[in-house]
Amino acid sequence: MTPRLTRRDFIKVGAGTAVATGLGSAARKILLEPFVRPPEDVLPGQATWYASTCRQCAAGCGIIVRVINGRAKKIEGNPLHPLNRGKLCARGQAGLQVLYNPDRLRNAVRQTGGRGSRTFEPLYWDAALDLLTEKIGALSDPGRLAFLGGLMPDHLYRLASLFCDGLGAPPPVIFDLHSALEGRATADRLSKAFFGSDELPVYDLAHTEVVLSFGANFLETWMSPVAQSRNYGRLRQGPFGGRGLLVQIEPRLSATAASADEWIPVRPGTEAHVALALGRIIVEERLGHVGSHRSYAVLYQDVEVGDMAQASDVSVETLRRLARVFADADHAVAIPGGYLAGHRNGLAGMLAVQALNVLAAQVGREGGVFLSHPAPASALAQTARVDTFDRVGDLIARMRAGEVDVLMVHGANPIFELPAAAGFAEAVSHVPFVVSFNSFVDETAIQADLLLPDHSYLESWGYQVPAPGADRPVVSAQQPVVRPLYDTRATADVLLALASRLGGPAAAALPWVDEVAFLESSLGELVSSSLSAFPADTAGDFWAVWRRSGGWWSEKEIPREPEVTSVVETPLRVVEPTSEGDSGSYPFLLYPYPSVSLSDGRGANLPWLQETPDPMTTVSWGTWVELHPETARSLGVVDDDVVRVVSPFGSLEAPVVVYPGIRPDVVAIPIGQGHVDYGRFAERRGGNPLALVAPVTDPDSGAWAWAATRVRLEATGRRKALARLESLEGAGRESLR
Amino acid sequence: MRMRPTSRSDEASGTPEGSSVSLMGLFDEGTRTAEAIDALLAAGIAPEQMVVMSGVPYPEQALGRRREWLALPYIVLAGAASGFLFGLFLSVVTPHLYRLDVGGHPAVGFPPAAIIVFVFTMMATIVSTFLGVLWEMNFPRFGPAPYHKLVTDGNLALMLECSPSREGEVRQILQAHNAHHIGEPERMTL
Amino acid sequence: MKASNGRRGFALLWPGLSLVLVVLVVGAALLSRRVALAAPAQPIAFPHRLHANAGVPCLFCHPNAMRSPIAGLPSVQRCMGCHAYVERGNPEVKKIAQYWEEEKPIPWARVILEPDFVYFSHQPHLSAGLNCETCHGDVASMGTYQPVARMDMGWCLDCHLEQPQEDAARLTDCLTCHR
Amino acid sequence: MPDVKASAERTPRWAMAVDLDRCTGCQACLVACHAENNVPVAGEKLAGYGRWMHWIIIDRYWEGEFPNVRARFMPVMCQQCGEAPCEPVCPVFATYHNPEGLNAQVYNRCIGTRFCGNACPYKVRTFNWFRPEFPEPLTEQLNPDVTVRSRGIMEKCTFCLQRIRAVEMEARAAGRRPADGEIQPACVQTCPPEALVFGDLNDPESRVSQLARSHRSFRLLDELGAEPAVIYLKGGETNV
Amino acid sequence: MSETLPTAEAQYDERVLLAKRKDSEINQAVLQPMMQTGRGFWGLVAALSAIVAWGVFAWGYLIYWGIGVTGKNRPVYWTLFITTFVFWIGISHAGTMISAVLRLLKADWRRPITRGAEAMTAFALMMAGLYPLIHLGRVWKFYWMIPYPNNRFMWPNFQSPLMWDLVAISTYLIGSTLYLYLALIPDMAMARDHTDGLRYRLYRMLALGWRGTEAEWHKLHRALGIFSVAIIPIFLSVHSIVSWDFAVTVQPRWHSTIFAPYFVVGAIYSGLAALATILVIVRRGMRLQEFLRSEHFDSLGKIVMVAGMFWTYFWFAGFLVEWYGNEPVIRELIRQEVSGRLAPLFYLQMTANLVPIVLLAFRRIRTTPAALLGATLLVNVGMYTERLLIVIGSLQRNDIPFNWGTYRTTWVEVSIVAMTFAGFVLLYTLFSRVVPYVPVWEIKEGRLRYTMRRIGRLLVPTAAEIE
Repeated sequence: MTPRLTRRDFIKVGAGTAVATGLGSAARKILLEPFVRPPEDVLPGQATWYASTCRQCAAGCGIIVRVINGRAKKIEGNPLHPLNRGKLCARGQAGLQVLYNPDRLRNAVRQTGGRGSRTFEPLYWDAALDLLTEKIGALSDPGRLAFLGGLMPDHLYRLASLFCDGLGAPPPVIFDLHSALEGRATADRLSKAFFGSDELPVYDLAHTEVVLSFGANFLETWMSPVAQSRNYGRLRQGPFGGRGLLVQIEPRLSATAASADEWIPVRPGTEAHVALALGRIIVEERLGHVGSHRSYAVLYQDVEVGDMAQASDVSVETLRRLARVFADADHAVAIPGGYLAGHRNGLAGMLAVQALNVLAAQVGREGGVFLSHPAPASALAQTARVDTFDRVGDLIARMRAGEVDVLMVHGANPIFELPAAAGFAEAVSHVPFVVSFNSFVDETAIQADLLLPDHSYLESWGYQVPAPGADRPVVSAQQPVVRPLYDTRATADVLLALASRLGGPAAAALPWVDEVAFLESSLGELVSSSLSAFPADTAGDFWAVWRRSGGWWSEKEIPREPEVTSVVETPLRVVEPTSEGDSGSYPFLLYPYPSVSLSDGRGANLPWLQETPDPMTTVSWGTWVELHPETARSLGVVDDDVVRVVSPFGSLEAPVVVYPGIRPDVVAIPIGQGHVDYGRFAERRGGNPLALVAPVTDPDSGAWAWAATRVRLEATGRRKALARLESLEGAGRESLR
Repeated sequence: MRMRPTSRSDEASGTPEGSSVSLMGLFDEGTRTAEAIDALLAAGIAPEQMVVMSGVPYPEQALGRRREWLALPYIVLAGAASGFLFGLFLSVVTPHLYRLDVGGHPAVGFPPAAIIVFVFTMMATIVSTFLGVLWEMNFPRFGPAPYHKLVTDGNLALMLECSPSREGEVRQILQAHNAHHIGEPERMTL
Repeated sequence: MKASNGRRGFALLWPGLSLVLVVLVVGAALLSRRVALAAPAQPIAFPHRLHANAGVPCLFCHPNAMRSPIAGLPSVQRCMGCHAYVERGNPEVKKIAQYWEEEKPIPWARVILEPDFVYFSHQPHLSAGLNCETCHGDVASMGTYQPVARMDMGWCLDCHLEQPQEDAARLTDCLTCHR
Repeated sequence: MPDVKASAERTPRWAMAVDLDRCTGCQACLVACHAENNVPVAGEKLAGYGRWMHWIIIDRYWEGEFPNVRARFMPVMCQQCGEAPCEPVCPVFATYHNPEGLNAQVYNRCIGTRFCGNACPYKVRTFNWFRPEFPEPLTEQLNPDVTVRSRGIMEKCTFCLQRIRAVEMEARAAGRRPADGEIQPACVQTCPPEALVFGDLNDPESRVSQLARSHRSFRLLDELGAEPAVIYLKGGETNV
Repeated sequence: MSETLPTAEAQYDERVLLAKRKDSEINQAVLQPMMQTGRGFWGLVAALSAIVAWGVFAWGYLIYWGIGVTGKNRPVYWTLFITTFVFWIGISHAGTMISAVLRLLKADWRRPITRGAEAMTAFALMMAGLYPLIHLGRVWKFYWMIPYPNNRFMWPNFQSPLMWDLVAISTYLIGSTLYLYLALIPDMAMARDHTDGLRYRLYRMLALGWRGTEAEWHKLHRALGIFSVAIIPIFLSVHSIVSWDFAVTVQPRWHSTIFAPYFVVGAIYSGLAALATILVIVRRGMRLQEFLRSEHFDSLGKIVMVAGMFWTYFWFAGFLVEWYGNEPVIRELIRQEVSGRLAPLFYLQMTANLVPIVLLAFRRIRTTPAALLGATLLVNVGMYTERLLIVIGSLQRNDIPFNWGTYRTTWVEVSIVAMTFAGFVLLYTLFSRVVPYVPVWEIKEGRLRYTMRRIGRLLVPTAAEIE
């Protein structure tokens, strides 16, 4: 493997076998087994640091992993990486437990007792590949093969696409709950519509003075939390003098809102109304920079401030104040967040918010909006894009219609991540043969006939073009930091092997002998790049540098200024939010949100993350229902009382957390728990609010409107004490003084 | 209880082996005993040749006996002193043997040192008193010794040594003060 | 009253008890020492003597001592480096050859084992100018290694306390070896 | 005999500054600490009964009523008090004040009276109620530089002593003193908004010293006079 | 035991009776109940032993699994163990109070009850001494608290109140045991002279060859004199030190200067009450009516009452200042006690501690065993509750509300606490069958110094002041 990244000496006692296992073990007889052939770069007892890329979420932060005696010991942020500059979030830190998880699938297995039987029979990889080859070869029509991907590394996505292409199968469908909650699909559309670009916008928090965040919990799980948190730090106490102002506009006080200077509890789904009202006020009152707005007056011709205030439950005074603050600032930015995309007026709403940046002339301006860089090489351009809920719906429909004979699932867990009402589970039963590449036996893998576990991300190769990107072009490198622990196999290699076995067009489309060869060819263009921060002359040098520094990126900052399209010449629409379930029998709106530690639930099998308290409620290891004190009182429940939350689509029971920071007409439940299969730490714990959510979409974008379901509450009279960090008697007081 | 007749006396007052007889008489109560003792003294029996055993503590004066000097107080003082020193060693010296700072306190603080020294002094006092008194009483001693079980039933036993020649005279004195069980003291293992 | 048998009873009791106590303590001490200095059986009767006399320096086979916490043991490759040619007939060497052919590591038994809560590194000690013999004894005269000192805290401190004042303060801090 | 006072001016006084204006309560520090220091996971039942083992926690405080409600975060770890109430009460010197001003906890000396836990006004000391559990192969993640604590002993934040020692050793080998910011405990290293700053209070130029002089700086329960080495910086104001 | 004690005249008769008794008769009266161990006795012993055995198992369980099997948590690091520890230390204070103080004061009514009191002290201390071990997280390392030269160059930290505890309690235990034994020697000799077989051999060993020569009596008296002087400062220091375990921390409510005297007074209160309880029971169980007479219960009851008043005074002095200072956390704690989750305990403590004071003001109650039993039992319920409030109640609150906690006990804790209670009774029961419960020689000595003098138509005992 590669030379060390940072030259530090590390101290350690005892050889590999003598890893500390408790005090007073001096009595144990211990064997010391030296290498038969010593590897060059391993010094027993010395730490070696390997650079790679975090795969715990889509952001693609750079990491370095501390390895001692061939075992990964600690993950830290890659200090050189332009995106996160050495910083890392809780989920990134917990990556080790993906690698060392006791419930990992350790070799290829076949589910013999039928789906869901959980009786697995180990398989040699050759046998497994033969089986799969035969199944695919036997397809009457390649169109009957479907590939469902989740959070895929870009290189694997490219490979999978090529594979499907070569076979003549439809391109992979990518669905990932975390991305859905971020509103990525809608954000893509927004970029397209607004800047005519495929890349996501980057909001320059570090250099701005005023941030209006419309339902963007950018300090927790939204887009690229680590990079955004770093910039938030600068916004607050940066080297740039003044302290930036952050206003959070959303119905529930998220951790981001808690860090904000002002929280505006807007009526759910009407965040955009606030944005529209602000715009209207700015153009009306000619606030801010002289002459910058007359041209935009057209945008707001349909907007009436009074109505907006009425609809959004935000007083006109507040709106005026905000408008003034926003317009008067030299640098100000409005962020259209993921929560907006969760409503059926998602795209319209996000347009309205983005329009504010145009209005205040903050596009392409320091402290305003920039665009992510596209992949710096054509071969890398094909990056994983999450598909809209509609396309997933199509796949489900095809499956149900029996038009799919072989389903390949990688990294996705639709049975857990899709609303139960979407009926994926039922649709799968119509698919004769299902292959799962997940390294854990999750709810979807349990429905597979063949399980071909991929390596954990610390054992595998790859590259990632971060989206949203950093302040410069970046391709992040992923490399094995330890030898694979088990008899797992990189899915890339599996696909390559399949292709060569299938022969024909597939083999032609995938000519590479193995994953590394594929990577080298994909990265070829970068070798000669003049931008590179780490110049390399030969492919060999490049490869070494690429692995040592954890990727390729440009030496200096290159902000990418977007071009605003003609969208700003057509009036913005005012779309009232609609929700499933009539407000009579379902008085509350359900607010599902990704858990800061478990994100969309993929972290639920990591004990560290389970033990990590939720920042706002300080609850760990469970699911809870957040109620406004009034709501709780009227329902006659207190903390830890179990309530039943019922929607037209299902119901869920969980203990109450009386939460001062939520609108009385909203009920919030964190997503992440409620796994049926996913290892000992996740199973039979809490509940999955997606069981309640309606499978409806935003007609404009086709994205899943996951925040548009109404529910009602029923007290059960039972109690279940949640594992809280804080003392309830303490009542959240800092001191008694 | 077993008797073991033996001629050796451990109450010996220096009179050579065989040249003296020891007599014991039991009295019902103190006054008669005191009178008997006076009579014997008058008859020229040396005080240290007489021993009185009782089941109840009679003040010496009650029987007209002299109080004897005790080393006990000095043993106790010595004990206390050594305890004091040991306490000092622990609380003042040991903290310097391996210096570790705690809570910004000095290595040796007065209050803790005072407590430790005090307690160890008291401990040594107590222990030395106990050992001291055992030592004074030659305890434990389980050998055969002249004794009579009636002592713990409220009788006073007067035991004395005299030359064989005077035995009769002494017996008379004892009887005169209606002592009973007069005779060679039983030597019983205690 | 100076009755002799009384004294005897008194004289025998306490000294008797204290004697028993002393015997116990000393016995325990000796036993623990023997346990601490016992050397386990090794898979190969490796004669340090011969190698040292042949002029092989310690660091040739234990090369990491200068740069790493643990001195390290020679890889089988390192052994075969010489024994592919030297002493091939020797039965013990044959064992090595066998491990080499089977690509198996040699299961040496650990002789010196510090408990897990003690953090020791060879590197600073060597760079402080100590040589191997200071702690490991005259290995050059041994067959398989026999420990010469029970490496307990007192043994470490004996040396650390002798350092110059400013270092001693650092070196006798508990956190130097305990984390 | 180690004399602490003698080399006082040469030895550092490790301290940490916590900028409450930057902290977002993201819990990265907490997980980083678990990973770096082999802090065991208690599980739901124990965690719910106040037996979690975190060395650093983020207190969350509510202010005001809806709709003007606010919440603030405050990371609390061992304050490494200069005059620690927990130290003198330990009967066996398992916890004491080390020359660098660290509040040392020597696990292998601890006998588990839990007196220090009662004496600590910040309640940042955690106790090993049971044997720590690391189901195979999670044992592989254990940091070999840090003792895995057995049942029945106290543990707490050490300012990542092993990381301090590592840098010191390297520096000493190179014949220099550790540079400011070169030593980073796991929490400081990972903190995304850079709310945590670690350094030497005895060096007036170090960042932490500068922050300590800020008008925003305060210490937790300062009135107790325990001289904490953790300096908090008030939120809601600018430095300049 | 609902019988009331005889009327005044009858009591005089009793006393006369005792005065008229021959020594041999007294011996028999005392030895007789020791000799007969009926089915009931063995049944009791069996039951107690069973409880103890169960407790020992619980302790083993605790050691094997770790302190987690108790109800402790953060921040409630000390719970029932320390509470009961303080309780037993408190109980242990009566013995010295009675025998040492009253011996010095030449209070003659002490004579028949001294031994019972001293035994109580010794056994209570033995029980208390277990807890510092039981509550250790790593009990197998307890010897690190013992100062002995070692290769680590390490000595215990004598600034720690736990070290003070260790030495003070062992001192007190040694002291009270030796004290008990020293005063026992003559009676051992007496027992030796009236028994044979196994008991004879035992008593012979314990009597150390006592014959009752003047010299022996003289030395014994001197030794006892020194003891009773020396042991009083010890018994004062012990409970003060126990109180400092709490007072030296900055824990709200614990950090108080009045704790030492407050604890000492509380200890005397509970100790004397416990003594009265035990005396009533033993008197009945061993038919010692002749020796433990109404005069004793009367005087004992009075002291308990006075101690109770002192306790009230100290409690109020502390409470007043806490209430007046109005420190936030303390305010919270007081709120918890007066109207919060601690209220039941608090009111139990107050009633159980104050009511007996009133009751004991009545001679009728003091001299009616059943009533006395009830009152004194109540006192100890109250005092135990007080310790619960001080140890567990206070720990649930601290300066940072985020860190407040609660506490639920477990079977392990309860079993171990039960073990010490059963163990105490067991030891005491066996003791009463092996050793003359009333100090025969002291009674005889008392008798010796008394004469019955007739004044008018009353027989009045008059004591002779001789030394």
